[in-house]
Amino acid sequence: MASSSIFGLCGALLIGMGLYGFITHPHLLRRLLAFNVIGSGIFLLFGATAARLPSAATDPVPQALIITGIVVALAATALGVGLVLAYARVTGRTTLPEDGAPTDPGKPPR
Amino acid sequence: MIGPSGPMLPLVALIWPLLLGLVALLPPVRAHALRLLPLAPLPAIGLAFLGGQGVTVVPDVLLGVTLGAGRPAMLLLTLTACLWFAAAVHAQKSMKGTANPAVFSSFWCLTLAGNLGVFLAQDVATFYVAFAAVSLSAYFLVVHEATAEALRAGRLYIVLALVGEVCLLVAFLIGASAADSLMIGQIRLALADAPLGTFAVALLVAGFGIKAGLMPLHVWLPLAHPAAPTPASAVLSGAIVKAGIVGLMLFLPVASDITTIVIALGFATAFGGALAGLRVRQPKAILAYSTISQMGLVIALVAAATRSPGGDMAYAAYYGFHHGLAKGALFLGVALVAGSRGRWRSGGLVLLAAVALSVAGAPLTGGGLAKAAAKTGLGAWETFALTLSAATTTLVLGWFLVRLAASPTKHAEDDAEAEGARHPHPLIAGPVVALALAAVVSPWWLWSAWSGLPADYPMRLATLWSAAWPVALGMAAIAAMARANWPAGTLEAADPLRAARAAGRRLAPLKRVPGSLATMRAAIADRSTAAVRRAGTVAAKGAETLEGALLQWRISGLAIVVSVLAIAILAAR
Amino acid sequence: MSATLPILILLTSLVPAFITFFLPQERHSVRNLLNLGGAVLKLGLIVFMILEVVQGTIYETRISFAPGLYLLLRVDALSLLFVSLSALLWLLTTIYAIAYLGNKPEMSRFFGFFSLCVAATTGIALSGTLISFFIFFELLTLSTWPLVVHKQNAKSIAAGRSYLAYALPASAVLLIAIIWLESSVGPVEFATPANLERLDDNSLRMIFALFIAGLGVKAALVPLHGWLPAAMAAPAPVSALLHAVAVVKAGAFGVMRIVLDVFGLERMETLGVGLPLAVLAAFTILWGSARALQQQEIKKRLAFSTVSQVSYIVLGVALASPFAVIGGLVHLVHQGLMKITLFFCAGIFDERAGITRVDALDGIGRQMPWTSVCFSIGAIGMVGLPPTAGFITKIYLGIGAMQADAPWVLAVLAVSTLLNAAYFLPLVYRIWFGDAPTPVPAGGGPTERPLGLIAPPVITAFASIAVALLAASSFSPLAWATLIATRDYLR
Amino acid sequence: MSVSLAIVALVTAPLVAALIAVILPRWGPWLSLLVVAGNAAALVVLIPAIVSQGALTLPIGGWQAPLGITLRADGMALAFLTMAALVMAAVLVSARPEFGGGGEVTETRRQWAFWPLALLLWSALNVVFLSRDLFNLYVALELLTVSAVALVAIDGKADGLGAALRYLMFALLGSLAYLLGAALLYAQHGTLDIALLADQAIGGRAAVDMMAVGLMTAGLAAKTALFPFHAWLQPAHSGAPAPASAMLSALVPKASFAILIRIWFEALPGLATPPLLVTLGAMGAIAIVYGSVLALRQTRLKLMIAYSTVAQIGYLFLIFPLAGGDSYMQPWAAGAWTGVMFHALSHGLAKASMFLCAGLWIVAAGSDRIEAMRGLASATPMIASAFALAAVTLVGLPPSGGFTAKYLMLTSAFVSGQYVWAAVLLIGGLLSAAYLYRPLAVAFARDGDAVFKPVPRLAQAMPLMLALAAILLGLASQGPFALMQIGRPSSAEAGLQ
Repeated sequence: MASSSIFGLCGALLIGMGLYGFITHPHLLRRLLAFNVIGSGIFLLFGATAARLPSAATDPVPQALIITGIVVALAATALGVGLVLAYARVTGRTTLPEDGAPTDPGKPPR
Repeated sequence: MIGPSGPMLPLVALIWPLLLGLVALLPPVRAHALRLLPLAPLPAIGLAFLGGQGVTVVPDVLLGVTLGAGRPAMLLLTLTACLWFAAAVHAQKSMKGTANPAVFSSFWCLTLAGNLGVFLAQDVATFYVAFAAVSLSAYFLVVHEATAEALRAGRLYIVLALVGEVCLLVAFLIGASAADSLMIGQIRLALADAPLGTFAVALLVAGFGIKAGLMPLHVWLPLAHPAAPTPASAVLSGAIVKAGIVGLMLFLPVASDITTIVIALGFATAFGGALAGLRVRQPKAILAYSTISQMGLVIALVAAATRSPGGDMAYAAYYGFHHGLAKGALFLGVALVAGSRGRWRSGGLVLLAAVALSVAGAPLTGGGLAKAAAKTGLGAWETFALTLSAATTTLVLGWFLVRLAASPTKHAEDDAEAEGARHPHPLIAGPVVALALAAVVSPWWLWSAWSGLPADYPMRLATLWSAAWPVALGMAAIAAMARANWPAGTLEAADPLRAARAAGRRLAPLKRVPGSLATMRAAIADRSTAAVRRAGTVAAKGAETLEGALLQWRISGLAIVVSVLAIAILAAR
Repeated sequence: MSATLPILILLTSLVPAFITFFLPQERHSVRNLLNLGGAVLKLGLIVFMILEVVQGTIYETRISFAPGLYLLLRVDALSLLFVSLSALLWLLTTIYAIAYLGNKPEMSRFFGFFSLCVAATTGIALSGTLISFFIFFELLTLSTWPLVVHKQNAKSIAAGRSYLAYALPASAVLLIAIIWLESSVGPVEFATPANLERLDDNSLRMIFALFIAGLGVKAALVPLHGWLPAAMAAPAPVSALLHAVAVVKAGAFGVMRIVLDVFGLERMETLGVGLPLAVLAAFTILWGSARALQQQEIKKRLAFSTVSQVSYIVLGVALASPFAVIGGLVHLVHQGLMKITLFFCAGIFDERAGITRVDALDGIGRQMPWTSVCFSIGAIGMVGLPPTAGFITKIYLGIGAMQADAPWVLAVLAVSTLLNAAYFLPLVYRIWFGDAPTPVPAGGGPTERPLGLIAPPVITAFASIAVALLAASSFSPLAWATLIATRDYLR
Repeated sequence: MSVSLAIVALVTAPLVAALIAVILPRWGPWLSLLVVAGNAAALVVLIPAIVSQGALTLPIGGWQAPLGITLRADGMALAFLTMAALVMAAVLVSARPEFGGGGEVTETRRQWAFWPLALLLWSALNVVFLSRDLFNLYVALELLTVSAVALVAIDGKADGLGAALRYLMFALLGSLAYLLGAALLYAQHGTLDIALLADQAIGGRAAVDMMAVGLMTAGLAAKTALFPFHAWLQPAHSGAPAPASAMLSALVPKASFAILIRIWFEALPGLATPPLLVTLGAMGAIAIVYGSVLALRQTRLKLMIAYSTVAQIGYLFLIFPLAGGDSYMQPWAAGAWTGVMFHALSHGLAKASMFLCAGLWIVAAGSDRIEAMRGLASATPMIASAFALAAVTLVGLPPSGGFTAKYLMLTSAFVSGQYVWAAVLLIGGLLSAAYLYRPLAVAFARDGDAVFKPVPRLAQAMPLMLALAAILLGLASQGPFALMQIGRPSSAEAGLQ
């Protein structure tokens, strides 16, 4: 098995795990974390594509793209965390109301 | 624009009254508008006596107006113009001080124009317009006094007049399309074998029959004629009914399928009308019934003349001419008798009796001449019927004279004046006398030109006998009835609608039908809107439920993931 | 010149419309001047155009939207008939509206949409393609709504809703019809016959039915007429506009265009759709009359009368025989003149004497003679009695019916005449012979002034008699209709 | 050269201005005006250039694809850029009273944040419309999402924050799906440039490609708020302040939709299959009916307008089954494609106008319940006209851009025999008339006696300008029509099959 395949499979695994968490967890922070897990999986997969050329040389483009992507994901995560914090501050909740699970047990609602 | 062509006098005869009608409405004229009335028929009288040969065409007006009168129509036109003039003179006195003289005068002129128009029209559009003018604006003459019974009579009149208009319109349309022309002559020819031709003829008979009082369409006539002011009654009964007659003369096609029926109806009307007249007591109503009866005869004469291609309308016109003058004299005479006392009153009654005899067709009178001439165009039993009708006419007119003699002297406005007012005003008496004389005498003058019979024919014994015995029979009947203290005449005024009213009462539940239909319609509409609304609500509720579900990230997120696969799979197919 | 004149005619109402929107309420003299000026100018241009068209000039303007989707303004005889009618009546209605509404609020909005409405009508008349027709048709729908709801009370808002509820689905149906047709035969211009062979007969029948359904709402064909009586909540000048000049007429005009120019009389015959349309029109005539008989409000009665009368136009073209087509065409003008007279008068009765119901008319004739005379003339015309315009129509339709071998139409005409008489003549009777309930205070009776209020109905009433009296002259609507029919459609 | 400069300016000017506005908050309003002017100037330069020379390609920094990033200004891009510029101009001007500070109150966070966010959003939008590189598009889309989400949350209230978070979830998942799709495409083809991809993918129907399009389409559909992924839209659009709502509703969905068009019609047209096209169309159709029905049920103005957006987005997806359905009988090629573009443009203008109207009315009436608008038409005639004209466009009545769109789409539907879509178009139009009628009728009623806050005329003029632009799009559709044909992909004419 080529290393690129291992990278690819790991990436896919990460994406799957992250996706499961992203969709099933009502807790917003967990969702953000799951988002990052998916993101890591995609970047891993992307990285693996660098090896797709038949020659030994690796493709430099994916690296550049991954770095950019990480920055973008970071920005999105930052916004998300900020929103989650503000939301928790205002409502005392860490989940969206329609997603069922009540408030975070650690913090009484205000 | 193409200017009119042909002789101008017929055109002037029509436009002049219309102009006067408009002038009557001008504010300075309004109060004295009645004074204009005698002027209105003058050009028509001129036309009648100067004679208008040739055809006048005014291509721009209506659908192209064509004017001209055949010989019978011209005779009736003469009668009409003279009668309107006499009535107008009469109105100067008898209608003095009436309310709304301007409106009355205006419609008087309009009716006159229409009345003249029906005799002159050669194309169907003009005829229809003229007929509508005479028919509908006469309504205002009927209701002029605005009393309750006048208005009631007017309502019945207008309803039947409209029904008549519609019948005529449909018949004209059938005829015009069959003839592919608007000319009356061609329509008449085309009607003989047009599709729906017989139906059209039936409609024509109905439409004109309503106007002329053909039974059973006569119901309006004994109500409307007496309700109008006396001069208007005179023209209604003497001239306006002739519009129906002239219509039949112009349109009734030769050898139609229903000619015999029309003749039979005519004679039935002649006898029925006269006998029905015995039931009422009001003199003007009795006269109206007499008009119905006489018009029945004329219609029979007209229909008889269409049996064969060579038939001549001259007898009908001749008869109608006499009747118009005589009936005008009788109606105007009612006011004369009612307005005078003593010997003036007796004189009036005698004069009217003479006219009545003439109408009945007593020997050597104008009416006798007319009847004698008419008989030449008829078959055997028709001749007998015509002869016999003189008896019923004598009877009904005798009854009229009796009732008139018994009527109280009406002199309300002059009571304050001196006793010298017992003699009637010349403007009242003049027209009556003139018309009476004309009725009795003028048929002699026209005899050889219109009857086509030798000049001594009226003096022949057979003629005299056939004219005399029915009149004698009628007089005998009068005598008998007078002895029996007049068993007739239980009704003060005519009441031809009793049956209709009873039927109306019986059919009253039908009145609720439109209402219940409307309710039903509304209920259906409500129910269907409600159903639609319910369906909408259900759909919206469903959508809202779905919306609540989709709001849950678990469902929506899964949907996105699933759709990724779905799109990939679909793209792979 | 020949390319700009149609545009100019359109602009004579569009420009006043847009300026009026931005005029402050109190600038009424400017507003009146603007609107009257526009109307007079338009009439002048149309007269000029008629003279030129008689000499053979062809007016055609194209404004392209997308390739193949263009606005074509083209003047032909039929459009001239409609446009001159609407221009004349617009002028009168404007005069009337200025006098009627006086200084009420929201006048700028009112007159703005009023002018827009007329611009749309002009556009409809001048449209040379189906799509141009549709665009103006919709513009008309939209610009009429603010007029219908002008009073802004619950009743008029409901009327406006019902108007749109009928008009918008109808426009959807119309659009389907247009697009279905054009997607197969290409853009349809009225001047050139469409190549209908590309569609099979059943599709064509469907398309025809869709066209009639789409236009039938505006033409108030039963059962699509429900909006019209409701729209009576609008002020009288609007009703006059709706019933006589713009909306209803646009529908009828549309039916004419479809029958005469898109399908053609022969095609309609081979498809066998003329008879169903004629039956529908006939049914509408009778139904409208029967419903009018039940109404106790004057304007409602008039509205149902419109339902009935407009279908004469449809009936005429549906019968497709020469006289019937002429009758239908000429009734476009005749109905306009007579109906607008009635609405003008009903408006005066309402505004000056507060009369809205039939039984309140008793004896008004003496107090308001001019209005009453005009109303009576209009009513007699509607019945179709001579010497008013109505009877010319009836003669032509009747002969046309016989030509088309449809004698049942005569029965329809007869019954309709009687029904018309039954619901109109009692009004006339009440006006002149009814007992006025209360004695009128001396000098304090209702007034028929200012002149702007009474002159328009007098003019239209006079005109509705004049067009009948001079029907055979070469300048009458009848002559024009005959010219249109014989030259363009009855080959 | 000036043309390249103009293209670059379209992208960078708002970006730079956003950065400055972060540092110098007071300058925000003025900078935005400057950007509006700059943008307008750039478009004035670009449009004639494109019309005379055809579509322009600009490799950034001279680096050619596949290594470099290509910007390409074609007709569609310019049409969208122009629409965005108009909407942004109106939004930025209308936002001044609310977010301009003006010195009378102390500056709040929301006033500080609004201008950079709006400018960022604009910059990202312009990039999306111009870029031809899938990864570059991803970055721009993310930037767009981040600024849009932040705008939703700008008030810092519970509802807004919740809506923003919900939006964020959809957007993140959508972005990730898109990114994964892009990665897969790169693995298969070794390039992310659309033109190169199109060259490579001709004839190929690799499984990876299908997975990639699946991912990208689903992700973008979620961001466009296509039914059934629209749940985030209504709280987000109705919860944001009116100017933000206008941008969110009018512009943001168009960005992801534009990328969808680029992918399907330019990069990988060969992958479309009839069932897929019908499915996408059906989702659009359901969105139309579903959104309209829900809009009918709303009693609050902004909610209703937001649902209207759900419905109107559905029309955009009818492009998939309809494109290419034009016949020889019609003189235009790509009628349906152009029709949908017209719809996107006119919806953008009209919806922005409507949200601005709603914002002003809510301020005037003090409530966003439709019933509270009773009598507002007399008090604010310009807003009422703007709302009415916008409604005319959305319903698709002539003479508006919406009508041109509908006409083109309907004709295609009929010509290609796809009557179902025609029915959907018409039903959608009628339903939109039904829900848009209610606020208008209420505003026109006079029987209320409420007292309204006065609205400045300039603020009233902005939505009117937008609505008039939407009408003008129909009245003068010849120009935009011709413009959009420049650089049009051939698949727009032939259809996706």
